[in-house]
Amino acid sequence: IGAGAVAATTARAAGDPLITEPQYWAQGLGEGVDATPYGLPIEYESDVVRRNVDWLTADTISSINFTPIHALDGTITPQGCAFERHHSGAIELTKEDYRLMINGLVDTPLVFTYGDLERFPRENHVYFCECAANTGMEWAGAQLNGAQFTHGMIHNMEYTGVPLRTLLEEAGYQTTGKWVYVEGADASGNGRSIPMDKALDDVLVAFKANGEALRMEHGYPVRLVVPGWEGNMWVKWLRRIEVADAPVESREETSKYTDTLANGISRKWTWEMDAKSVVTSPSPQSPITHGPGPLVITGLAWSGRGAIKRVDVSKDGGKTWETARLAKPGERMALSRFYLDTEWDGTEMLLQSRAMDETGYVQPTKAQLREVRGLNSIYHNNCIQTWWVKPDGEAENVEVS
Amino acid sequence: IGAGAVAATTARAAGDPLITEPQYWAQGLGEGVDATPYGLPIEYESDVVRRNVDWLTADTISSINFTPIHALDGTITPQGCAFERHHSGAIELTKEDYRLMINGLVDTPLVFTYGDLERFPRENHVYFCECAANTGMEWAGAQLNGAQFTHGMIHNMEYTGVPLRTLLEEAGYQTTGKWVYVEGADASGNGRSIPMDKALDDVLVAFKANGEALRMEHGYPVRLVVPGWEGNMWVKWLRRIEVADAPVESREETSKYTDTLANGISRKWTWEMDAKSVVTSPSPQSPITHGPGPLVITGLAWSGRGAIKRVDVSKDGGKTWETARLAKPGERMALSRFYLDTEWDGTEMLLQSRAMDETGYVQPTKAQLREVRGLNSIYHNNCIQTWWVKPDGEAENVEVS
Amino acid sequence: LTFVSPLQAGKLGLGRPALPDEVAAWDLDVRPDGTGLPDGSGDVLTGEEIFADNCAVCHGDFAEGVDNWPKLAGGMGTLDRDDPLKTVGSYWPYLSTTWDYVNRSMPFGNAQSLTPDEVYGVVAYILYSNDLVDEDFVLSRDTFTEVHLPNADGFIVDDRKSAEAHFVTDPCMQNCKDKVEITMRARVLDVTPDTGD
Amino acid sequence: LTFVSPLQAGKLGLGRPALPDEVAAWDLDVRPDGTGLPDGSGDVLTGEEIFADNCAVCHGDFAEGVDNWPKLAGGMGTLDRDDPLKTVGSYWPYLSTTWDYVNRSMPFGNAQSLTPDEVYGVVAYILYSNDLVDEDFVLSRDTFTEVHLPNADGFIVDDRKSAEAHFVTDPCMQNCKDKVEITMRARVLDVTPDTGD
Ligand code: HEC
Ligand code: HEC
Ligand SMILES: [Ca+2]
Ligand SMILES: [Ca+2]
Ligand SMILES: [Ca+2]
Ligand SMILES: [Ca+2]
Ligand SMILES: [Ca+2]
Ligand SMILES: [Ca+2]
Ligand SMILES: [Co+2]
Ligand SMILES: [Co+2]
Repeated sequence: IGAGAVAATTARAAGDPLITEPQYWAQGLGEGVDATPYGLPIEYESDVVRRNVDWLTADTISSINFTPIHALDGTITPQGCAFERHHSGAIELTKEDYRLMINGLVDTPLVFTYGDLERFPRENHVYFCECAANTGMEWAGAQLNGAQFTHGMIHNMEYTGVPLRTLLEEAGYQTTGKWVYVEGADASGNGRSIPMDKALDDVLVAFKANGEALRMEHGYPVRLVVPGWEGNMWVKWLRRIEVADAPVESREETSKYTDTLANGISRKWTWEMDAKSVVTSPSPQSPITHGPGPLVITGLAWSGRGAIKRVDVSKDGGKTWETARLAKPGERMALSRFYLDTEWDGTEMLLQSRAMDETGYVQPTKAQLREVRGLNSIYHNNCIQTWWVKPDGEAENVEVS
Repeated sequence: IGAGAVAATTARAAGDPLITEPQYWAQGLGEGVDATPYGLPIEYESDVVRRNVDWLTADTISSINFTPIHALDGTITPQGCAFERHHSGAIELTKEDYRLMINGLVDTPLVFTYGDLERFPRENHVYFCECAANTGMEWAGAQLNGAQFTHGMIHNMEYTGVPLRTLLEEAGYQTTGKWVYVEGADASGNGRSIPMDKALDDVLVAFKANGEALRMEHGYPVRLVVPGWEGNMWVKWLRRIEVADAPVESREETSKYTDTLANGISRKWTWEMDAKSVVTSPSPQSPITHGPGPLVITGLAWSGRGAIKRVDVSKDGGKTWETARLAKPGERMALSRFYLDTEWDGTEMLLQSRAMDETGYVQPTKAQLREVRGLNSIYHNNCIQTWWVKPDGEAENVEVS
Repeated sequence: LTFVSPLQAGKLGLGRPALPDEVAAWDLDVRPDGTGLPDGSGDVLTGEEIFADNCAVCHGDFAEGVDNWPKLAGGMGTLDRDDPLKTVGSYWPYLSTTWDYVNRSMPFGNAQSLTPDEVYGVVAYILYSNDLVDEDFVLSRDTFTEVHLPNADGFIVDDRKSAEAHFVTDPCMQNCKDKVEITMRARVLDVTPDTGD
Repeated sequence: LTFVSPLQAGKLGLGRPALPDEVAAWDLDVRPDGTGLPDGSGDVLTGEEIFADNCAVCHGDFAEGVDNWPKLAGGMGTLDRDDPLKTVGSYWPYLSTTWDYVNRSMPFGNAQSLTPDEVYGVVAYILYSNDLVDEDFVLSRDTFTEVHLPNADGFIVDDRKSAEAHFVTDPCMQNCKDKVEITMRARVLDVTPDTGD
């Protein structure tokens, strides 16, 4: 806490010196317009960064980091702090060296350069991208202490790209083609099989995010956008699309991204991300720093099956619920921001949020999820999260009965 | 042009080596997830930056730079390359040192800390911010050669903030208060008078843009957002709001930001930004790099009076027009992206775009504007812009009869 | 001192009352009728000296401007010509604006370093440089209202809604002109900075 | 060679036809029925050597894993227990996946450096490490279809729509439970990295 904050609360009759005394920033000169051709956040925001958890993976090359959602507001995620997941590291691939092949059950197998892609009609859409393993640590119980770590494998951007359908039509996809297999140019060869219905529906071959080129770590120059479906399918550095009559059953859709139930049987092809929400503030990394009185409780909600319709918030661990305010009507496969403008009495809270999407699906409790899926699913944990907010405003990740 | 691009067009029967030979990025390892806690664009995009024009101002501290709109797509402007305008440089002001005062015709003059602001109910809105001097050089004729320079004093972000109305109500504004005077904490003391109707309507006291904290150069920690109105009113480092019965007639609303007509009389209080559009690609900095055939013409349109309803594009300097496709229905006081998916015959074009907003206002030609306003208005130049695209794909800023 | 919470119906009770000294420190703006002017005074010759020491390096000894830095004097009668020169004398409607701006924002790089007397003097000198007062003029709250700037009546309130009502129209789509010719080229002018591509 | 433009009705004629060698270079995926497997073969003992040289540093001499790096063998019978161990032997439904993944993505840091024969051998060795083949087993396109992995029938297609149909509901708003108790705390576990605030 700076001297100013102390002065503000103990201001003498003479007034707060930050007001009564001229400050250097109100007299001298700041930075010129040539100082930062491409700017970064101010130094005081240096804690609002992606973070990884060392012990989660064997190394940082095949690993993840987390979006600092506890410190963000609104719905757009800046590319600079949007989570990363690589299986072989983030690669540097120039537009000049970029090639995209379409082969398989098509009339003419084609090769596109990057420049070719920019000549097809483009679309713009805001979509969330959530890793299927987001909140995965919570299967075993409350573990990591912060919304960034429990729910930060998500971001939400405005994409510009060409519908996959357009490219498939250009190559002349054949009616025997029931699947497309999509694959990246990095050494992980990350490949996933997508049913043709989805491929022809809303999948984008994207080259811009939030107005500018994709960042290296998000697949520059071209990535796939698969609205509402698990992030692993959003293949980065996209290099090949094969139209096929059956799925490949690649490593990323058998060994990984399959969900083992309590009886040892595993679900496969669990593509859609279930409706989910989390309170981002207050939360362990965003404690209440003021006393009792007005408090804004806020968080994010999303669903891979369509638009968010409603979010409820509980302060007592799920005994009673209040419906929060959505900043805007929910949009399909995009993050919704919710607010509960409330009065805090200074006593402890067990904060929860519960999302409902346009299909009527209601985000389940941990107990409800475990009842169906057991503890070993790893992926698709969309449970209701609980933050225990204490009288001093600090919050902790807990599990409740 | 990389070796790859050449190989692609001259590919031998053996195939493009970028495909037939394994590349290092497809074998080795890329960057890990701890490499960039806060990321920047990839090095190959290093030309997509803000730029200033040295000779425009006496120094870079009281000056402007321009958003690289020629290289962006979609509608969101990343903070890192969103134009800057300062009158005394971009200042570093911590949240701890931040104070906001409301005084004047209010029941209780108040002082807020940054933390106080976060306790009021928040809203989220996407709005464009355009400097009134954007395109100002064009009054005298085609000058700067690039959309970045002619139209780049604009950005479009998702803001999170508290309605100014809420703060005015908190202080108990009095009915004798017909204006609010808003002022920044930097040494320029940039202050503007805003009529109470607007202040109570949609003005925001914002602290986040595109999800994260405002950047230093955009007013960290708090700026005013005045939807649809000239950027100079969007006071940065906002420190004071005075409710008054009359405008201050400050330097920024008398000496500057007034528009001198041909007869020497000047318009004042020209707050709203007129409907406007520009083709961002092709354009001088974004030439056509492919030959004849499919071509995407794209650009931005906006209006300070509401939503964009329609954008027309002409290829022949305004003889004939085609209606472009809007990527989404226009939203009030936000940028719209338009596309014309067309076929280029390889001959020269005189490209223009023409916006229409929900009030029925149609973006005028340069001649139409000059007829009313003369050549000396400096501000509010919303003329139709012409790019002369030549057979080699290069484009130039020109003026046509 | 204890702060009284301003909580009332419909209010959240956030923030704290601003203290009189705090309001005084920040509420510095001066209005056309002189509201906001502090006590004090300054004459042209004292002002000239202060100007020479603090302002002339950018604005010139006679407020005529140096290089690209703003000119504060001259330009009378240029507003309806090509490239009007807009200065305190030729363009500004209210003297309050000069006083307020100099007081709060100048000198550039060391704003708010002048005393009220010094500001009165400097503003008197700017008036003098514009031939608007004699060299024995003393500016104070009292003499302030005697000064009327030449272009005070040179402003109208935004009339775009009426003067540009014809921009609300059903635009032409076909055969809108007979021929189109290029009348001006940016490349010929060649003032664009090189962007390295 | 001249490229024929694929322009047809409704097509833009962009891109160029992919050449056979190009498709061959990138179309490497192998399907459960063996489609995509190249010529070649490899036996367990040769595979063991290649594995020792290229894989064991991370995956262990017996494919049992080193530290946090993936274990490729073992775990049979653990899928319905706490912390199942999922390996090629215990979990993977199709042998094609192993062949394909090793061929395209391993060794980590030097992918696509093995010849088809070497991949056949390494995969044979992984099968052997999982007690799924004898030490004289030779893997080739022919023997490929003889191998059935134990958990081949361990998968069902996503049944959330039916199995979790009860999540579509009208949720409780008041008196939803009698009491609430904290049953687990992250701070007690204390595995969160310090974030410096
Ligand atoms: C330098 C370490 C390293 C070396 C050497 C290495 N691997 Fe791996 N292996 C990994 C990592 C890391 C992964 C997980 C990659 C991921 O998921 O992103 C992996 C994954 C695998 C998997 C999939 C495991 C699963 O459960 O999904 C197989 C099979 C495999 N490796 C086989 C091999 C073979 C065969 C070799 C040698 C030819 C080899 N590896 C060499 C690090 C290594
Ligand atoms: C180091 C250079 C510098 C010095 C010294 C300086 N100024 Fe300025 N002055 C500027 C600049 C730059 C501006 C324009 C600021 C802007 O618009 O952002 C300006 C603007 C002004 C203006 C408004 C001009 C207009 O047309 O709007 C006045 C009046 C003025 N200065 C008076 C003064 C006085 C009086 C002093 C000394 C007490 C002074 N200046 C010292 C650089 C300087
Ligand atoms: Ca610093
Ligand atoms: Ca590099
Ligand atoms: Ca005042
Ligand atoms: Ca030049
Ligand atoms: Ca294939
Ligand atoms: Ca710890
Ligand atoms: Co899944
Ligand atoms: Co204006």
